[in-house]
Amino acid sequence: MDLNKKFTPETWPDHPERATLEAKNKFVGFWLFLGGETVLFATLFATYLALKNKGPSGFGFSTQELYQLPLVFVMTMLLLTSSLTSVYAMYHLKNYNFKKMQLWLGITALLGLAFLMLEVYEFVHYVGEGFTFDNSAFSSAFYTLVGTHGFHVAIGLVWITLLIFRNSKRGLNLYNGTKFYTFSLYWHFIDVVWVFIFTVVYLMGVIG
Amino acid sequence: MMKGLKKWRLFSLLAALTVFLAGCGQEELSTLLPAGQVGQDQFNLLMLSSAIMLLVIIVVVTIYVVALVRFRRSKVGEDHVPEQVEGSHTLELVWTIVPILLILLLAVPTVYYTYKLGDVTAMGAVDEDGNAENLVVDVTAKLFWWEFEYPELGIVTAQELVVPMDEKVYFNLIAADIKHSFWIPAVGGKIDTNVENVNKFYLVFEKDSKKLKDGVFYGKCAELCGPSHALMDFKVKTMPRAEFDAWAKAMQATGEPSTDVATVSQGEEVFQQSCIGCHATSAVGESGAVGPNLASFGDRNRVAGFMDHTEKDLKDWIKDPQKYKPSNQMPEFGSKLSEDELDALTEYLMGLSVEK
Amino acid sequence: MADIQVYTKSAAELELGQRRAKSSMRNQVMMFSLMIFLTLISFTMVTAYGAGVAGFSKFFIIPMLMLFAAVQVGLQLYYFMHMNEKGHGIPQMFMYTGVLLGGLIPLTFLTIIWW
Amino acid sequence: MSSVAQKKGFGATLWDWMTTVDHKKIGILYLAGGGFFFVLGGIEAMIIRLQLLRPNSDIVSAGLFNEIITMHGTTMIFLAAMPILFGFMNAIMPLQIGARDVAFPFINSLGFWMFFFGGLFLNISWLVGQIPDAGWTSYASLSLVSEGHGIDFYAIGLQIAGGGTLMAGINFLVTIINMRAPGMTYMRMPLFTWTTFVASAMILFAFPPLTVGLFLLTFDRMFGGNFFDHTMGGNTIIWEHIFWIFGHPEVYILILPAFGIFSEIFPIFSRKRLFGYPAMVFATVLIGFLGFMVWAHHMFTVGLGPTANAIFAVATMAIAVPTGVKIFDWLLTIWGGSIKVTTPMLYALGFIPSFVMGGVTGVMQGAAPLDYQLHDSYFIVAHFHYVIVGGVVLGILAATHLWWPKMFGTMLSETLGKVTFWFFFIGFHMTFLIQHWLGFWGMPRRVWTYMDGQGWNTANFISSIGALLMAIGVIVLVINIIITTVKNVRVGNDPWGDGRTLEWAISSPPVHYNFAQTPLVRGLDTYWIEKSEGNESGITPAEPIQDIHMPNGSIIPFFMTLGMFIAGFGAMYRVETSWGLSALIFGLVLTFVSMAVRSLQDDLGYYVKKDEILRDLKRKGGRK
Repeated sequence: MDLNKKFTPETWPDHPERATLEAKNKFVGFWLFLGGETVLFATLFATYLALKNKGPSGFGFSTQELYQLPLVFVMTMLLLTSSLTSVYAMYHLKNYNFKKMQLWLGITALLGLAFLMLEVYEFVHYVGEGFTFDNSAFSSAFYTLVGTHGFHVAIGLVWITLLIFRNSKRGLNLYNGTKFYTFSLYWHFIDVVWVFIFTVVYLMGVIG
Repeated sequence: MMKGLKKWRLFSLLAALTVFLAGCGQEELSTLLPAGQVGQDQFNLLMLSSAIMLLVIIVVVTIYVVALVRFRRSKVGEDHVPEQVEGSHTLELVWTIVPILLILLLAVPTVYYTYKLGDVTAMGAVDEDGNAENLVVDVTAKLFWWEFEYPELGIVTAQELVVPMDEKVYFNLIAADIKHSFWIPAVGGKIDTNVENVNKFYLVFEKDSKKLKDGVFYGKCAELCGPSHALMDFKVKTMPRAEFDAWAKAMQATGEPSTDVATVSQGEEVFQQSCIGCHATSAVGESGAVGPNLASFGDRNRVAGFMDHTEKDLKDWIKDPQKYKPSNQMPEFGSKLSEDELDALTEYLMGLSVEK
Repeated sequence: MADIQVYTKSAAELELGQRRAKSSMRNQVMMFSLMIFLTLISFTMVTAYGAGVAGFSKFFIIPMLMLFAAVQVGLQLYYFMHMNEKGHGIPQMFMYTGVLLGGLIPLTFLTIIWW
Repeated sequence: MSSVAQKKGFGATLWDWMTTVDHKKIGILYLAGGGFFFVLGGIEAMIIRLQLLRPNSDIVSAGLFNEIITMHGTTMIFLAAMPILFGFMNAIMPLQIGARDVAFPFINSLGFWMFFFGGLFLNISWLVGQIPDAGWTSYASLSLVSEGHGIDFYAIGLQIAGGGTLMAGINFLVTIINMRAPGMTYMRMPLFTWTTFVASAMILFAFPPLTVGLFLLTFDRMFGGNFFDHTMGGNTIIWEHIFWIFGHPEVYILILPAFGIFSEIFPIFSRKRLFGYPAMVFATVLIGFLGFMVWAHHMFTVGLGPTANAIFAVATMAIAVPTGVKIFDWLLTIWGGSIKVTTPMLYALGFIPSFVMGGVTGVMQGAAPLDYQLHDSYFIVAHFHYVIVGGVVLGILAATHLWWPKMFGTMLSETLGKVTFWFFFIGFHMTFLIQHWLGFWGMPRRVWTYMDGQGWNTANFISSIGALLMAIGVIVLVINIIITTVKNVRVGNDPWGDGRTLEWAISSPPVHYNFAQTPLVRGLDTYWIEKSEGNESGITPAEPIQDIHMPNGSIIPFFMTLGMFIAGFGAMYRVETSWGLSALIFGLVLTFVSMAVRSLQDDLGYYVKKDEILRDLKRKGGRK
């Protein structure tokens, strides 16, 4: 069987992400990976919570003074929206509408990029205030937790860009269908992590 | 004949006892010969758990041996195909429930002792006059030596912990540099000395250390802390309360300046020039010195915690501490002090005593 | 591995499939609005707390924030990531185990790491 | 490959092994790599026991001793025990479930190379002369002040190897979930497959915390982080928690597959179905789950407070229950059977008393107040060697003898095998039994030497002699392997005569596509069922003979890992050398380019044609 075989909306399976054994493997494997990622982020959250506001004697930064909610709000909206756009992309994947899927994925990537730029801006801003990675346990934990999330976003951007360009001429098939689908799982998972970051780190940080 | 048999009996009994006692290790550092209530509690738990576990082992080994003897292929025949038994719910239930009961039997005293031994609420208790009811010792673990401060008494000592008998002695423990663990095997279990927080626990000493081989209990560092982790020993002297009070008084007296200036020996002079920067000879004060307090050095059982307490070993130590205790913080004096000066210094140090 | 059975849907089946996809898509958009709404409330509560509005105490807001976060995560997982659909038993099992362990770690870090 | 008979040049053979994605070959690679590190760790162990043979000994210096114990522990756990078990999982598990390969052949290969390069990275520290010296646990206060790059080698090396382990874990899980032959329900899976499944699930959840912990350690040591530096607000207890959140499940990741191996051996050599199969499965899952709930029992003396200690003490004891169920199920399996004492069976029989001993001392340490005495004493050393050597290593040696014919097509000598066993078994008990008492007598672990006059001399002497016997046993095994390989007497499908699971139904070693036709599984112990019903071929096929899709080999995993390896050195030396930064960049670029190449190319695999399969079948003389 040729995995690059062309389909029509009529022959396109209902669950392209699970239509072949390879696809099923990828699908299940990726979910398992996300299960592991949950524990990875939980450990980072735990470390952050244990080290929140801890620094050397005379340490002058606290979560209440540091964090800026408006910026975080904009970032949250960007990432949440990108989650919806990726849902649209998957909707078109299901309907075998390659062009529209690519379009929505492109929008997703752009939103992700905007989010990442804001995060970089945020970090640069904090560093400018003297809140550097090496000045306290708190800063180390903050940058590591939020930075790991940011790193995941960056990886996602590279991933989706490669996928979009690689497949632009090939169209949808059962070989790359799962790839798009697992990307969308990954992207939603990043959003899940962000929900906890804005809640536990930023909102609860501001409350103190 | 009868007499001979009796003698033989006595002899075998003694032999058995010796073997048993040897199996218990040495009195000054064996957990099997507990010298205090904490160690005794832990020993009782050891006996209880060992008994339960021995029972399990016996059951398993019995089934195992019988099966091995009865069901060998050489016995049951080369072509015998046994019945393919699937299992048995009853049996499964039995060997689930019985272990649960055994575990409960162990879990109850475990939880009880965990809370009992972790109870340090009486630590800060004071009587009507505002005096502390219990002795509290602040232990600071440093790179390969131990500092003991008695905040109520205002004295500091090192390497040899001196405690009164038959009362709860409370400890505040912390590490100054790297994590260590404070362990006096014969008296009770250990507790870590962390770098970032003070741990608290208590021990009870019920055996007079004078009756021991070296006159001291052995203390150990139980947490890997660098090259000389193995050599980070300390010693414990236990004594009746009255003797302890006398000792404390004598220690407090070391703080009084020497009245007779003329008697300053050559050794003391050397000490003032080379050693005073890190070591104190007065026990009065607070913890936090760079090197161990030497006020009671002459009374000690070991040099540097593990070397024989002789002038020769002391001199060897001063000359090249790194050779004997790698990575410790003391500089070498072999090239800085002459042989004469060393003699005088060791004589002086050996004379620092509060007990003699 | 073996060949994929290519099944050609009839026009009616195709239409049914598309209708289903569409309705599920509508559903997801609704879930999205709910998520945005929860986020807005969360941020508003915290802003209100910061402004000292009466009635917004820490002990009210923090549980609410956690609850909203949990709901949002549930929506993401079940609707956006399709964990509500068939064939997701294994993902569910492993995600729940991950969440359980993932919850345990912060809990212990908050209780038995002391200063 | 299909036409094994062709002679290949050295270069071609090497290339073949470097690019292979065949699970059986990767299994052999794991076995070879793990075996190499096992010998390395064994040599380190011998030096440790030599140093402790007599009091006041200074055969090795204090610093070097700490380096040796650190490397011994790290090597044995991460680079010997786990990879060797992975070797068996790889080689055997897909056969047991009737699969033609694992779910992700490419990732399988990547996992192996990451383990291998990670191990290499760690051990290159010996050549550089900067060796990890803070124990395999690397507790933070000590590991932060350790000079040189020793701990960096530890952190980066384990990071790479750990990544490989995580991939292997996910791969095994998906293989078992998706690729079971028709009829192979979960409750018909052989126990070794089940334990592989549970151990892999534990890897999935235990290794991410390790990844985080190692990153934090790396940040603290190399990039100015402050997670564990208490003067900057950090906390060393975080490291201890993270390490043991990983470290305790890790112990079960090691022991469960060993349980699985023994659960295969007892039925085979008792000619009897495993007693209480569902209970065994349930106990395995329960042990796996509880394994995550008890990590703080490694930290009873840290000062967590009585409540935490009590909770974790009781949870720890609870693990004894499912473990006990397993022990009794094994006993009842041999009870009423027809016991043939072959070498694998000898190991299995030796395992029961040894492991029970290690298990009960574990419960004793679970009693927190008692553990205040036992913790970090030689009792602990005795305990964990009883479970790891008495459980895992005996399991590995048993599996080596059991599955050697399946993997290599030739039997290890039974006589030499038994010689190995007796040397190893007696040596093992001699080494470690007495160490329980050393612990009681107040000897702390990880001591470089001990003073005379503490009553420890004789016991340490006995212990060291025991270690020598173990070493002799291993040497005999190596000789056995060499002789067997040279003689190369070929064996049939089921060399033990009483095989019960699917792997014994196909040729030894299996053809590269494993099963000419995917088997239909009709119950637990399929092959036994087929045999007892008189089916000569041992398999009821579930499909006609047809083209088989197989994955392509690839060199990319090798280069991907090589990139990480180089980047690791670059990261370590980026400040003090001129080449460091460029090595870091080069390594990362190599890795990312390899990844990009992989994701951009179409790797659709190839087909083994029907005629080729028929030809193979004919050459083997039918399906037998």
